[in-house]
Amino acid sequence: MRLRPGLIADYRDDVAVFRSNVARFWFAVLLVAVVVLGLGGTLPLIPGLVDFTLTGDLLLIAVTAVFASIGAIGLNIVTGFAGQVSLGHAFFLGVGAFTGAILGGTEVTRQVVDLSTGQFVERTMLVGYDLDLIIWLPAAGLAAAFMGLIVAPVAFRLRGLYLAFVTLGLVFIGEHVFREATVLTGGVGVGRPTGVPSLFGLRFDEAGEVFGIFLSKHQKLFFLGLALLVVLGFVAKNLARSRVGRALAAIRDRDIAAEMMGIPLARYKMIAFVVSSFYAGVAGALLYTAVGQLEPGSFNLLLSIEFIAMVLIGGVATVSGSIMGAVFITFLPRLVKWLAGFWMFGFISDSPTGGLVTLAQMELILFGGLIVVFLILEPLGLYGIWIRIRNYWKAWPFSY
Amino acid sequence: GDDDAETTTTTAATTTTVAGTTAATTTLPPEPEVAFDLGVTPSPCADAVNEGNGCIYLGVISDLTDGPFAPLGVPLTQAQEDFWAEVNAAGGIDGWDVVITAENTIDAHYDPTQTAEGAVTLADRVLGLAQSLGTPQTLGALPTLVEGDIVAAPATWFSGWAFTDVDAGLIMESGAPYCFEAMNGMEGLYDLRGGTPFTWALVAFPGDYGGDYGAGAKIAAAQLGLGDPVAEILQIPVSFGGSVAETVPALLAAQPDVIVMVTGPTEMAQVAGGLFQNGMTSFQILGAGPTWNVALKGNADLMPLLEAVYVGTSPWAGWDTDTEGHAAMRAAAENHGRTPSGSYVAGWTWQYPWLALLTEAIASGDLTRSNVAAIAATLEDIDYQGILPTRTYAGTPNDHVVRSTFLNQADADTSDGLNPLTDAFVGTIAADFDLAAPCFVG
Amino acid sequence: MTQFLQALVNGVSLASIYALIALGFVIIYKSMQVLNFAQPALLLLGGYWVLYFATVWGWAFPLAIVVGALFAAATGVIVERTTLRPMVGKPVFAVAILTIGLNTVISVIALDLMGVEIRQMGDPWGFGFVEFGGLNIAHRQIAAIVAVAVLVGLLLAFFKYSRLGLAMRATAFDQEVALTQGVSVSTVFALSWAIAAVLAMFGGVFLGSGVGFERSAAVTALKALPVVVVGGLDSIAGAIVGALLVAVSETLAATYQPEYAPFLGKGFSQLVPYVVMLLVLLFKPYGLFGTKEIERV
Amino acid sequence: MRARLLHEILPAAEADGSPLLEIEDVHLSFAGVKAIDGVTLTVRRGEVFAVIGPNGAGKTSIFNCISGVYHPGRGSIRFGGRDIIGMRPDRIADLGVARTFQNIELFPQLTVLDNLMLGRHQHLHYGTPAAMIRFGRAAREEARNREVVEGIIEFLDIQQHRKSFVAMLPYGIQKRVELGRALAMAPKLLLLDEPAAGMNLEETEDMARFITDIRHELGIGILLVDHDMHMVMDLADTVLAIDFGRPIAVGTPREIQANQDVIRAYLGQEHAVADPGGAA
Amino acid sequence: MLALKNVEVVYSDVILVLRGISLEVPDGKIVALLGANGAGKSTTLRAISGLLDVHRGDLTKGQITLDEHRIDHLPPAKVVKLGIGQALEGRRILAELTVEENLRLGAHTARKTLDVNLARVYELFPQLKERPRFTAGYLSGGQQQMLAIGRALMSSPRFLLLDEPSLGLAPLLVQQIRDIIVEINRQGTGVLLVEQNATMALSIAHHGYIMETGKIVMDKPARELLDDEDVREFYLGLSSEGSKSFAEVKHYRRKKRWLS
Ligand SMILES: Nc1ncnc2c1ncn2[C@@H]1O[C@H](COP(=O)(O)OP(=O)(O)OP(=O)(O)O)[C@@H](O)[C@H]1O
Ligand SMILES: Nc1ncnc2c1ncn2[C@@H]1O[C@H](COP(=O)(O)OP(=O)(O)OP(=O)(O)O)[C@@H](O)[C@H]1O
Ligand SMILES: [Mg+2]
Ligand SMILES: [Mg+2]
Repeated sequence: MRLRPGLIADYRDDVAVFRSNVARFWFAVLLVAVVVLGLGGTLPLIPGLVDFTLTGDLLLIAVTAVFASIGAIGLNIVTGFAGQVSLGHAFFLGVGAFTGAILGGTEVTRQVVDLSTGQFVERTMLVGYDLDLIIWLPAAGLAAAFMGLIVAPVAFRLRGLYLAFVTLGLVFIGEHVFREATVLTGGVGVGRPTGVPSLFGLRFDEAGEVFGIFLSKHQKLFFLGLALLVVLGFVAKNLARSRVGRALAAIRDRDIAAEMMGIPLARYKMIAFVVSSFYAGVAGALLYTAVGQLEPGSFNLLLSIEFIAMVLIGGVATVSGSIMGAVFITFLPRLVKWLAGFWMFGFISDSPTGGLVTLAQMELILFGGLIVVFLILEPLGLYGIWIRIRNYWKAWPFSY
Repeated sequence: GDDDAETTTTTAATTTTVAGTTAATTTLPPEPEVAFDLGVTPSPCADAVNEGNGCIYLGVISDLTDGPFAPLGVPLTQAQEDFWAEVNAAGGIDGWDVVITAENTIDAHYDPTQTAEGAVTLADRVLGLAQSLGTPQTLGALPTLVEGDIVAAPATWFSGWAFTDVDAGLIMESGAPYCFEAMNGMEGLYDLRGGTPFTWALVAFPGDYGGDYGAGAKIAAAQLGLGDPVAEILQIPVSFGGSVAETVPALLAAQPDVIVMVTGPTEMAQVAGGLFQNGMTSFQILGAGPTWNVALKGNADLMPLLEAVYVGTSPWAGWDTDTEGHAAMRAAAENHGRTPSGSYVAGWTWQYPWLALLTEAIASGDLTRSNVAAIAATLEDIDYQGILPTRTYAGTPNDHVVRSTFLNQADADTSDGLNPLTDAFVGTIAADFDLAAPCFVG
Repeated sequence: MTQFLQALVNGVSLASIYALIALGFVIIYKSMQVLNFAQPALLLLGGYWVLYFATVWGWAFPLAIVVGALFAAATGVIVERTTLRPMVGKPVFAVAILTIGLNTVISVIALDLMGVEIRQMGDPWGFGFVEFGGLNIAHRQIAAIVAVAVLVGLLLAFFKYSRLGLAMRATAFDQEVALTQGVSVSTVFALSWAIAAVLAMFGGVFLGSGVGFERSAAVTALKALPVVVVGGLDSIAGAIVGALLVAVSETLAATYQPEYAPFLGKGFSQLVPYVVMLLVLLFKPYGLFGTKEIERV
Repeated sequence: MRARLLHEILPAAEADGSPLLEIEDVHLSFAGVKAIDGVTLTVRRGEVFAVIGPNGAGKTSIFNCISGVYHPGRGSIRFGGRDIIGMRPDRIADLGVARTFQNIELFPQLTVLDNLMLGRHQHLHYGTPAAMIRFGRAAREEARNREVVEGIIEFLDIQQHRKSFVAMLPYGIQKRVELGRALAMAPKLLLLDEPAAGMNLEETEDMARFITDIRHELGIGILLVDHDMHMVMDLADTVLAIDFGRPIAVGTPREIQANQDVIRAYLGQEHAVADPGGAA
Repeated sequence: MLALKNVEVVYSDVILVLRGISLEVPDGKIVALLGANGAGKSTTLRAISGLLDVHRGDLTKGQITLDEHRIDHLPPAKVVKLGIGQALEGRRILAELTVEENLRLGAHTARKTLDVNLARVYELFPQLKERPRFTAGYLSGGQQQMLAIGRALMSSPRFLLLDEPSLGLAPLLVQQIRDIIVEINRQGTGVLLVEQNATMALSIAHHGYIMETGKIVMDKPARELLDDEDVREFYLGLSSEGSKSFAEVKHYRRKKRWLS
């Protein structure tokens, strides 16, 4: 039987992630494009493409963006889908990051002076268990999810900004604990190396050949992140269009009415926090692997805010919006650097430190300014822009 | 051009060979034999002084806007820009100019993660780092540096840089490590106070800066018979959300004679101010090099009080000192409209090893990073134009580590706010200390 | 005992600074239901104006304060006009994030003006202190407490006797309704920003007096956040009570915790505001004096 | 005519007139205000029971007590024989109580379909892990329940609004969607709080028709509150009039319309003019 | 006189909601505006009071005048000052404020007459007078409606725009509100009354407009409307056979004449 494309024959198709071949086609195109971007200079077969691919620091940012996307999806689950504004995302990211670093990292010892003898003795500075990624990554997610489980009952009592503040308090408590537990975290201003991303012996933090293609460590991490993102993205999407997702949306929009539809508020708020924190934990554990270094102070209010900005600028309550937002915010400093280099900003001095405004200052101004301008011009976020573009092109090239 | 060369004779002196070939290199392309890979271009730098010279790019990772050492990071970085501008103005190094561009200057806010990220960002853009500020920060970036054979001059005096197993031979430190600076400081202060024992407190940043200096102070205190500190306070940088709110009451309660402050200038000023405001005046502060900043002398309320209590150590002499290097530095600062500061001296001084390294690498005909790194590990005869004694990186730490320190007093009448109390000296404790591992106290 | 009283005195003077900043948050929240994360930047810029007039131009300190307040108010109004006005009717969370962007921009400008070093405020108090029964009370602490008392009195009178107070609250709850009642929502917004900016300026002045003014003042400004939550986001009285509660707990913790509860870790006193906030919210979900959100079906 | 009747989509009850909801001497007050003051009533299967009374009389409060949002200070509420006082609202909903609200409480950012699917929440039997994977059970359950929802959409004649976000819909349609959402819960007892408020005549007629059909085809109990006397009197089997939370009269619509207390407190003398079908 | 001429309103730059509305409210008269849900009645009121901006709406054509002076595109605060008060659809009382605070807010532009007006409102609505300090959000629906109307009266408007004031009110109260509107009008205020309760509206209005999908389809003195066959069937529920029972409503209906 030949069906008219686009005709929905089954209710299942109606709620499918891709509702048409057009959508499927474009997703495939996007995925291939991203893979090509990541492969970079290693794909000599298509010489012309090399110029468009990511290398060097761009690739580093891309890796971060992919991992950040996972975290942003997590935040969108609790804040976008369930409407529980959380400023505590940095805390969950931190829990994941340090769990990953402890389980997947290496023990560090150091010679220190024993004052009584004047001799050097060895002391453990950092604990580490050298476990495989297959263990430490899920463990990082679970550790964060467990924290989410603990926080959820508190969140249940609070609304709006007051909830936001409790979660903000979490960030400060987290920072304090991270800062104090120096054998676990290295301490503030010092930090420790991240967990070693090694999956069954395949090292993602070292360059090497995979399936016959030589990949740099950042390329490897990029593809690892991409694979995880696709999986976790679909999981989130499934969740959103399930009874759970609808229940979360109901709680967000009208919690009292939701309860009278038979939705237990406490349980669902807990689910939202747990799932969201799991994503945060996974993202946190991976976020700094490309740089290789973690610092307790990184998991601060600013990081939480960056993630809120990702969700907001990307698009609230959408998975693809989360990704767009994460990519945008992660690339923004770089974009700003590039913008700042233009002649129009000629008043920026060539010297890194002198002049009316330095490059570093200009970067910050543009960063803040772009967020302001963006929110004024496009409150619906990148996802909103995307929908508008999509509606414009609708089904091309399958339009008929 | 010639006139300029005249006014910067001191710099030209270090690059006599370059000056001699200037005329020739301006018309000829750089030696084709010189091999290079990343961070080096045979084409001239943008806005090059010497159109015919090739270009060597150096990167900087510093604290420029809102970290605890931003007051130091800015003049430090400026000094390094100026250093190379002077070298280039004098014709460059044997056909090569050296630049630190705005693009290659990264503000890492004294954050190890951002420093590491900065290293990755710069990894395929520069030959090496003219500056990497902060000890834990530089340690965080080290894996990336090792991976890319990237040599760096640190803006830190960590004792670990003397060890090849710590720094992979890539870090070109200058001056005495914190550990020795603290030993000398304690010993010097002990002598200044007439050899009578005193009680002391330690206020230190977390990490190797605080740890290293603190270790030196403790080792010295043990040997001087001063005993343990009456208060030992880990001070989190104010810009990291730390506060002196606990430090001040703790010091008020402990009433130490001497407070060893291994912090940034802000924390030191706030602690001192807090103590004054609570009526505590009979104490002395022993500060490390980074604890002082020239801007403190502009505070008309605080400075008179500080003059009475503040003694600071430094690995080299201050702004107004009369050496060839200091004179060259002052001339450069004047050329570029910079104000005097201790940090400027430091930034300037740290570039001498790079000058020596580049000169030798160019002479060897190989500017690839691996070769540059190999030379750096055992570089010898580094001439500091009198700011420091000539030094080497070859041999064991005990062979080449520098142990001399200056002791200074806060003084509003000097250019950088510090007045030397001593010449360079090596105390007996520092002289005898066996540097078998990086200093750190358990 | 002296130690305890001293901690108490220090707590009260710290509270006066927190209260100034917290009131700025409250006023903007009252009119827009927005948390103004740009408050720290306004504090930096406001403090800078005073510092500039008092030290660079060498004006008398009171004159510097008055002109500084005018500049601060103007800054607040300009910011509101240019960036907040187009956001009328947009989701409050978007507006809150926008203020974060603003904070970045204004901070950079303020810091560029200030430079990275610690700067003298030009205040007349210096390190002077009075001794009082074994306690040392700094002149600047006394000044801060007095200034807060006066400013709070003025504000309370304003909300009580001017119809703008009610208009502000109405605007916060429902802008459309406020409009239909003839309230000029834009005047309300501009006014609240001007007031908040002036309060932030005073916060900056007292933070910067004595040791000097520098970037980390912005960090202190953020500590006013738990203060407003403890008091209730929209309560002026709450901001004062919250400030006292938070600041006194903080100074007491700073004095006693390292000795009596060292296991809580170093720098714990900095965490105390948030711990107090959590404890309060556990029992009072809308802070001590916050308006309860009305829910009815 | 409709292709399917409601009882082909939703489980129907035996309209045997047996008691479904029994409220006895319920009292509720808020900070001194007596919202409910000794209300007693029984709703039977297959019956439309109306509560009328002036604004602020406590009608909505009675609904809120039944749904578990308010907790009466005294009295008992039994549903299907079980005491439901103190139960959480979601548990009460699970027992088979569904309602609409005086001020529409739809989920504005969801589509009509999703709002109705939310009504099916308790009938979708799969957990969070299954939701994340979605293969198998979750997908099957979704499809099965979707069919029920489509049936209700058809019944309410809102097919063309299926995918619209409810916030964009006209008021009258929103009221209908809200009824649909309550229906989707397959309730045993339906609480309707002013279903015709703000509706024009045409829409009120539609609403009346839906209520009649639900009652006839499903045989469930319906508790109705509305100020449209014309509709209430036409649809209700029993009417309870309350004032200041106190019952003032109970009886058939005719009896109530003739009751002087009710006329004085609620209907007003003039109402007979505007409502010629009223009291004889 | 308040007049709209050929007013067109577009929401979000694309959704055309009013397609050339012309309407007049003479001083001291009650004008009823009837129409199905979504016809654009509330939009018409928003256009007058300057509230379109809030809803991303724009008046793209036509003009609104008050005594020959253009008032379209004026900010809402100005419109109120010129003497046009409005009670929004859905009550919109400020839930967190007290009853009296809500009323005081209504007097924002008329501070001098506050006491007089307050007394007048309390006289009109004794239920409000009983609890001036009650949190408005906990009032019952009908009490909230009284508060909303009362608040609009606090600015002593020349013209009062009422959007479905009878919504959710008990029959007795509908009668009271009706009387109150008449009373307000008698005191000299022109009223533009948007209503679903056509019986009530037409019983007191001097003139009536009927609106369908953004257009005025009929416009007659109220008395004539009451006699119109379509109006009787579709708005008043009075067909030629008299009123029918809701229990026996038909599933299909006669077409409205103006739609053909
Ligand atoms: N949560 C609450 N807090 C305080 N008072 C309340 C609350 N809920 C209701 N009330 C009061 O209880 C009384 C009854 O209110 P309810 O909403 O039940 O009236 P109603 O009969 O539904 O009126 P209407 O027909 O106007 O909707 C009112 O006086 C109202 O103010
Ligand atoms: N902000 C908006 N954006 C887009 N469309 C809108 C907006 N507000 C109203 N509409 C649409 O404009 C049309 C007219 O709406 P309006 O509220 O004026 O109708 P109404 O006649 O007052 O209806 P009701 O009787 O339901 O109040 C409706 O179809 C509505 O969906
Ligand atoms: Mg009700
Ligand atoms: Mg309307």
